Amino acid sequence: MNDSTAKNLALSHMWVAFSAFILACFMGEYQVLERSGLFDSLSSPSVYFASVSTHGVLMAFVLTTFFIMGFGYYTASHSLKVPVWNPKLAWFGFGLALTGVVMAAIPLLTGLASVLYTFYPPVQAHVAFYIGATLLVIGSWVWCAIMVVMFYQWKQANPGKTVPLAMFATTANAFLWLWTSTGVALEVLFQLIPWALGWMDTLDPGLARTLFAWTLHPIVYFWLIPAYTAFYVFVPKQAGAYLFSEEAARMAFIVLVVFSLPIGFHHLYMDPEQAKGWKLLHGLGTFIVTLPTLVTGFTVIASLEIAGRLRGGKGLFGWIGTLPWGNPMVLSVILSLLMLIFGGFGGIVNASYAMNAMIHNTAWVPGHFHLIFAGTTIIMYFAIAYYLWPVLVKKPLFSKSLALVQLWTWFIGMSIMTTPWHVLGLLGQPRRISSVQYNNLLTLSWEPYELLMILGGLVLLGSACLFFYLLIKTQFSASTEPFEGIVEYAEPLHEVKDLPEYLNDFKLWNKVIGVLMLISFGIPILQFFFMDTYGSSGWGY
Amino acid sequence: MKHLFLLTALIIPSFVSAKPASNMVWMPETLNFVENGNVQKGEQLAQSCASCHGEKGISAMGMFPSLAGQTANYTYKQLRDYADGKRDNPMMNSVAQGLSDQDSADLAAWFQSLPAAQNKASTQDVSKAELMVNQGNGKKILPPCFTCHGASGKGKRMDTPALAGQQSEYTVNTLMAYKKGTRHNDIYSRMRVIAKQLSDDEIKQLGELYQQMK
Amino acid sequence: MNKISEEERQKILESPPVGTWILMLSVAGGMVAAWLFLYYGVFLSRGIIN
Amino acid sequence: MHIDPLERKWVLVSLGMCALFVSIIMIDALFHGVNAPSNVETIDSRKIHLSEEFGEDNLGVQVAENGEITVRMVAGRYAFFPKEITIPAETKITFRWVSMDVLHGVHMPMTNMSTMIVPGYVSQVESSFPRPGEYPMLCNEYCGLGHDHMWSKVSVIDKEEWDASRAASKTVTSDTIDEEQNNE
Repeated sequence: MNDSTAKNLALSHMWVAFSAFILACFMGEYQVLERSGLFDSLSSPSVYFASVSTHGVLMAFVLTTFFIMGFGYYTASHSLKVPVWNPKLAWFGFGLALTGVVMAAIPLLTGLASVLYTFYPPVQAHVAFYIGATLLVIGSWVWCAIMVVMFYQWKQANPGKTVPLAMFATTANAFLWLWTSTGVALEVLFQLIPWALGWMDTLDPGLARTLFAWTLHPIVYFWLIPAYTAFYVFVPKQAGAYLFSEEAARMAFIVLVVFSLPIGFHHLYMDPEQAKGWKLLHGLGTFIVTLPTLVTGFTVIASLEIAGRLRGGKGLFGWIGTLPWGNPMVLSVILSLLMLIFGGFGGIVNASYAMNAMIHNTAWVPGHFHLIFAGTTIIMYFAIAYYLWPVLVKKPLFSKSLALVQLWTWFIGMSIMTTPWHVLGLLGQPRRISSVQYNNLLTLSWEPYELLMILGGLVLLGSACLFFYLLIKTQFSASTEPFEGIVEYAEPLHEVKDLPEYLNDFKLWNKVIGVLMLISFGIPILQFFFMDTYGSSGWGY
Repeated sequence: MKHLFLLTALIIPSFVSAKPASNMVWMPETLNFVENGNVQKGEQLAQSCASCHGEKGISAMGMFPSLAGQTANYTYKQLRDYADGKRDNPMMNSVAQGLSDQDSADLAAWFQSLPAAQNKASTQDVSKAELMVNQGNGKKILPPCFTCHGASGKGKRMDTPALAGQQSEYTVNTLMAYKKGTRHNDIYSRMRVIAKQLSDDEIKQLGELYQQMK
Repeated sequence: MNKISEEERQKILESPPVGTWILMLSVAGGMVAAWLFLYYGVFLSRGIIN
Repeated sequence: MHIDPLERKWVLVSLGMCALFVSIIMIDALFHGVNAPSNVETIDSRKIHLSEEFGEDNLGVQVAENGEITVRMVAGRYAFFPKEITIPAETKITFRWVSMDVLHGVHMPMTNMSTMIVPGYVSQVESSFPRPGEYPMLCNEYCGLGHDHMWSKVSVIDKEEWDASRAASKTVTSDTIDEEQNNE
């Protein structure tokens, strides 16, 4: 099969993703330096908030969306052994999303959209920013459509057969993203754009926040699912064994998709526009969505345990030492899981309703999501890139040992940076400030932690540069020997037999999601149309 | 004991006027109304302002403000506040009472359309003012001036005034009036709280700095 | 990699993942302990919230 | 379908862990009044300076006849008004917050006093402060370029000191009123 289209799509998308990433890494390091207050010459809230807005948009929207699309095209084509459906449409989606990025980048970089990636009105950005973000999302919907079509075409051509796990997960993510992005799309299309264009005088910030909260939680699972996909379909094979349970994997994906959606109000615990009953309901759902992650931890580690034992590991924990730590994919998963334990715990604390007051909008929160997103998730993006690059560019990985150094330094840097960040949060330092101005003794206790964060940021920046360098070197090195990399999927330990249809399809689950969303968001959204609410005009910043 | 005084001061119900600092409410209709002020009509009306505020809105006397380049919302609010007696100035009170809402909007639009004064830099030391404009003062809880008045002093959306090119004497007088509380049409004492923290020297330098700003 | 017989291999594939089980139990135990500490030791000791 | 018995047990352990957390949270929420601040109450943020409750002279700390303390604060770029308040430790205090412009958030470090302040809504939160001291009350949601500078001072004083000064201020207040009456 000629899969050059899928490879080109994957490579183009991933280059956009990682270019955004490296740019945003430099901004990140500038931000820790600026925020520490050590360098007077750097002090500028205007530059800082433009930078932090750009950093957030590049990392959370551009890196993720493009990586997921690129990975998805390749996975779909390779695991189903069919070419990408309608490549022209796929390239159109790519173009649309890229246009959106450029369109949003201009106001961001010129300080006309310093409203952060959460764009909370009524501070108002340049309308090009909102339109650009919308184009990016619409471009990603094209990807979703192609994934869903390929999934169902394959099922039609292979009746009764089990959809490969990699494609099952990718399609799960496509559905998840369609549901997820609806909230922010409603906000942008019916509130932000008409308001920024002046077609509408005011908007209700309470409604805007509610709609954004719809998106704000499941979006992190959209980012996370490629990492989990690698956990299940690549890691066991790379470690030298089998996937411990494919059924558990499928259930985990389904519960992730279904329960990450109706729970967004844990972002609104401290908000006045939603009542406590709804917050408690969403809080309960938030605890349910920890389950698939806990199960994933077990399944993946059990797969590793078998691999370690096959390699001669004895006793209760002897298998850990005998794992192939020199394999980038295996090293990544170990480091990823380590960060997941702490990041996941932080998430449980955030989810704990009233306890959220202890850390809400403090430095704890960016500490948490850097650990779980930039740590757990992104380290798997690295692993996937190291795994796929040789296949995509038909050249061997430039240096495996440097790749290992890169992964280790990323983990170390992330640990050095996020640990003080969490502590700062418990000490009450707010997030999203460009400098510490509070004339209070308490702030003295913050200083040493800020210094540590600079160090962590430096290590991370070095690691990111090394990653980028390795990709370039792999692709553009003058290798003459023909090279064919291969992608191998892990076999399940126990053959999958008599898989129930609900673990091989999403029709039922989409209905379940529809009902859950109606229950958890129906009245909370409708209330804004029944209450006497007062709109806000747009404000500068 | 310090606490005691502070506390006493804070929890005694205040006997000063319980009236709002300004009656201005920025409803969208008001914002649109001011935005659509008629520049030509404003120009005609402004002829009677010229003797104090200058032909092109640039005043020749330090006691009168230049109005050229002032944001329309701000001019409009001041005119309504004068009319309501929220801002005191015998002359302006009677002028403003003679202006309708429409007149005020037209005037505001006219002055906004004029280019602000471009003044030459003097040799005076403005280092303290620069610090205030760009950095503020965390110790005194003073945000940098630019965060509300703009990086080049052009004012911002809603009703923060443009300051660039303003007569230094006028800026100084205004800040002193806020400091003393004789000017009080800033809701929730926003500007009074800030002005109270400024030293006379800082105020003087700020006047100079904004006069030169372009 | 150590050479292992086919018999040993089958045994490993069929044996329950006790290492994982113990590891995950300790993670869960640690999480419960840390959560209880934060909830009662830090959060509630900082005053009421309603 | 094949699920390993240990994995089944692990699912039960996970469920148990979540159930423990959820029960503690629910019981505290429903029976002990430990809740996220959630009164859904709207207000026209553009007109608050004309409102009675948030009129300029009505802000700050107010003590009702029965001793209940309410603090009314307005958040506006870049300060919380009034800029300094004094409150007693170990006492339930009701805070009512409104924004006069954009989105803000407020918390006092190392306390549970935390809420978002969304224009168009009144945020009400009850809290108490076990430890006396000087606290910054700071904006924790990006609200504009002066956001770093948006904070006010809170003195949390010993309860005894508060009660003493309350008693003193009562006499001062009645004195002042007497004087004023004499002047008339």
